[in-house]
Amino acid sequence: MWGSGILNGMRITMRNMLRGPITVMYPEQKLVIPERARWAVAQLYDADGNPKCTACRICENECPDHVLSVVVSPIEGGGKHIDDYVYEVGACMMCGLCVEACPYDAIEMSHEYELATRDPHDLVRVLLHDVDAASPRRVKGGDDA
Amino acid sequence: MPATRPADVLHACGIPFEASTEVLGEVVRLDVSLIADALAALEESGFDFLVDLFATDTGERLEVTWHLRAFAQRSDLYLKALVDYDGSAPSVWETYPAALYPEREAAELLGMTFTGHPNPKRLLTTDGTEPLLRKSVLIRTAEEVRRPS
Amino acid sequence: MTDEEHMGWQITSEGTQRPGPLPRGLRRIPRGVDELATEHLVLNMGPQHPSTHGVLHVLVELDGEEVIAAEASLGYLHRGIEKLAESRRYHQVPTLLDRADYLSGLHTETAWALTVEKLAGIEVPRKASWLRSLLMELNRYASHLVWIGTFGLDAGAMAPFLYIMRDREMILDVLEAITGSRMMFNYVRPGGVVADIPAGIDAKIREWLSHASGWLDENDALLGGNEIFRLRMNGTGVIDRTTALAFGMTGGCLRASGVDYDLRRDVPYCAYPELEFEVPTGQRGDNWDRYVVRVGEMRQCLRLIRQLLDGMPEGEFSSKRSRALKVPAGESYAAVESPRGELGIHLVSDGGLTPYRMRLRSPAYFNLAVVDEALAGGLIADAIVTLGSLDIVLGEIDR
Amino acid sequence: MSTALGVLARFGAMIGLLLVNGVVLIYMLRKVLGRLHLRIGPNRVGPWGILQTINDVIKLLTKEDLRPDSADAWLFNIAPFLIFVPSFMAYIPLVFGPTLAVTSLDTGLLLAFALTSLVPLGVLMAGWSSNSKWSLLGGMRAAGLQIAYEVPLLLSALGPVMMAGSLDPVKIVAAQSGVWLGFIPRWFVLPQLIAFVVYAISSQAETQQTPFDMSEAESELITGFANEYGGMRFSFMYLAEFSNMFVVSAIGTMLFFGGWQLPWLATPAWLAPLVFMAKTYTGIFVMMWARGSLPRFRVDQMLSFCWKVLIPVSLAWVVLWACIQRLWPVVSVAVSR
Repeated sequence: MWGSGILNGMRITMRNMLRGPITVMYPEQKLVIPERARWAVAQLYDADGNPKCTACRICENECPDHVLSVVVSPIEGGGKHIDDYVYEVGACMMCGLCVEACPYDAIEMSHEYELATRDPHDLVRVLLHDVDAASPRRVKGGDDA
Repeated sequence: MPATRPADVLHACGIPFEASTEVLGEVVRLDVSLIADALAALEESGFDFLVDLFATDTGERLEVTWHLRAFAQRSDLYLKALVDYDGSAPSVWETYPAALYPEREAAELLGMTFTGHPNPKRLLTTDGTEPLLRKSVLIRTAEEVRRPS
Repeated sequence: MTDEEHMGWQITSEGTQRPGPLPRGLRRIPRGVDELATEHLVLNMGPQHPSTHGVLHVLVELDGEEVIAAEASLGYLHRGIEKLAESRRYHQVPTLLDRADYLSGLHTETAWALTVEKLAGIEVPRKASWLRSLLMELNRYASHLVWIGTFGLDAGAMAPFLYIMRDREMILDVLEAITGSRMMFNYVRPGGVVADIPAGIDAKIREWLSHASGWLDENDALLGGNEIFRLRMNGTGVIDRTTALAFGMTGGCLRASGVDYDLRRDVPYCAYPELEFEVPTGQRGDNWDRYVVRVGEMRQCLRLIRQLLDGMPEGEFSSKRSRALKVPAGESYAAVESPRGELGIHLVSDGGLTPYRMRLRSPAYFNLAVVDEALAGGLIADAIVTLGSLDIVLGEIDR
Repeated sequence: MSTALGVLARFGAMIGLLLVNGVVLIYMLRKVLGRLHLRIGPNRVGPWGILQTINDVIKLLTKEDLRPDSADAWLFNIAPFLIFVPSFMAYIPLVFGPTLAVTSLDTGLLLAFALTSLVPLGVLMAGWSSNSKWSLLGGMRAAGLQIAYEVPLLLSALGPVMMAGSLDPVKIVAAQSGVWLGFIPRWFVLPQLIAFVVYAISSQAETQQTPFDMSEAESELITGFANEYGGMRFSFMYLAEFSNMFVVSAIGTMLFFGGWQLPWLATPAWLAPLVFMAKTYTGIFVMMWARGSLPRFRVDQMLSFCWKVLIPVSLAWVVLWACIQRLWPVVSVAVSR
């Protein structure tokens, strides 16, 4: 009482002032992103540079916000062709359910977190365009080997 | 505080009901016209806490649930009554002031009324919004949501 | 409208009389605020106001500085989570629930998992229960930190709000390393949790724990030790036991009013039956009691986190389950003690892939209903502090 | 002719000082609050962010001059100047050095207090004419509080005035030169400690700093009376707030801390203004430090604190000190005999 609490409070703020700021100067300094952090979805490629996506469309079905759409056309003689793998990053909530569901580990939650943009077109990304889908067996085999 | 079972309390008041024990717990189903009396009797018998009040669209009618708790006995009780679409149930705010908000919410989101509510304004949505939690109100499907570039 | 009428009294030829006994916990009939009353000033506090903690709109009827009546007008953050949940599969629902109570997403997720497990009869491995408890306690501490900071801001003290960020960043870093996200975790699923805790995180939590207690003392000294703060808190915003029970208040607000009820102890779930902790309670139910109860809870939190780290069992973190979980038709209800009170989820299933009806019993929603009873009679400054002491999160109230 | 030019030059210097002070103090406040709160404060515009306030001033001055449709136009327009002008005029009696003052007045101190007590009028006017409920509440609070805290502020200044035997700041400062008992600087803060505490508290209230910032009350009334103001008019109010801080701190320095004089040493004329500024800025720093640390009072608690604690204490102190000063020669003579 009698102002001792007030003086004690002022002592605490002064002590913290002398401790120095804890600010991270963001664009110059950056924090380390933990391994599991979930940010924008990215495609993964195999050693030859071909996408691992098999166009099974499980991710599309799994996404709660329907931000993924995979436009697939069949190739004559077997296999699938991915016309477009569209990812609407602006509407994505980075829940990671698509990556969890992907049976071929063809997509990942990348650590790309600087997603702000001035161009609204950047909010819709075409992750794959006009490529042949991987065959499920090859992706599985590659993983085993 | 008389520590009587809810079934006995309702019997004593001469209220017809149908009791069952489900995964949910003890459930009592009764006619909506008897709700006010039943709740008043139960409140006196020790169910002094209204945990929640909400309504569900069963497809044919609305089912209103009153979730009560007796703090002294640590026991929960669910009362359920069926109400027609755009029908009404008595407001129980005088017994349980906690019902003031959820009644307003149930009224606007499922399209029913609670008679006797002192402030029956809309709570969450604006005037003219359709009763959103009715099964007849559909939300956009995946195809409608997707905006391919 | 005369004062007598306003308070629920009527003047008749036989003299002044009450129309009948008012329901317990109420001082007058809650008619709301008369927007056209001209002799009083009706203040629209919010939805853009620094002290309504989000987009709450409180209509306050003032006589000078004194609050005559108050009414909360909700819905500015209504996203229809309950409706949306009806179109999502069981494992997709937690993404929505994270956004309901954005300060303690793990509690809502766990409530959901417990409800589904209860109805589907899924056994949860012991390790998953402990992990859930650990994360919930970390999250509770983070949520209480935000509360203590914003409560300080409401009372005019800026310093605690920025000091808590130091703690909170460390907790959020830990949570991000475990769950992958800082606030929208999507980590607890029916059947267990998504992943085991990564290596090295134990040491990180312990490092934070070594500071946490001292930092909490600092914030407590800045607020609770301050004479001005005590003057502001003592005897303002009184919510007595009857009112608290009548309005369905739970959590710290109910305990501050003298009701010794904590779901963690009284309806145990997860790892809590195996843990030792105390439940702080108050007596008068004023702002000071609510402050003391929450700070006491934070100290118990630290104690629980230590126990959870020490006793973390080995084993599976999730039971085997198929992604397309089907829950038998029926209803179930499970609740957890969230930082704000009893957070329950009522699930109605018709046996399909998606829930038939999901009802979120959000504690802040019920705690806020008392706004008229708690605010009326005080000054504007008290109203701000009382609103802050209720610890409301609008995401959870409006859903 | 030369006197007129001199006066003009002094007024020019005063305006310059005021503007520079405002800019420096705003920067200082943001830096001090930042550091107190483990932050850095402004750091992007210019080295260490020193150009941040200039940036803000330019932004405020180039903004559109908006007035609410339903506001009382005349009062609304004039209120910021009614707040600004007195706080600016209060620089007149400040003594920056042995010969450095705008003008020497026998009743300089009285003038300063009289001018600062005009501020609540402008605040009330701003609050009323904005035709906003928040502004009105803020204006009413400001009027009630600032008028109340004028009283202890004045009473606490009476002690040093009695010791110096003059209301002229130059004489008050001069009376504080030298030492007592060979080593204690003759600053009035030592014998007048109680008066100084009252002065410090009521000056904090007078300048509307946290714990007494009810009229602005960020978390209650948003910014209270200044709610509807923007652009240049707002910047005038903002500047007045900082100018007030400087004035009360400078008067406190003159009354209690020996003004421009260094302790123990003779102060060269060129050093005097720097010493004075250093002391004043230290006072302002303490005000900002309290602002960054403390919660806010409630309006009724603050009023009752003023009327029931500060005023009786300062009144009693004035009476007590008058008795001491009157009886001291008698007692010392009696003791020495």
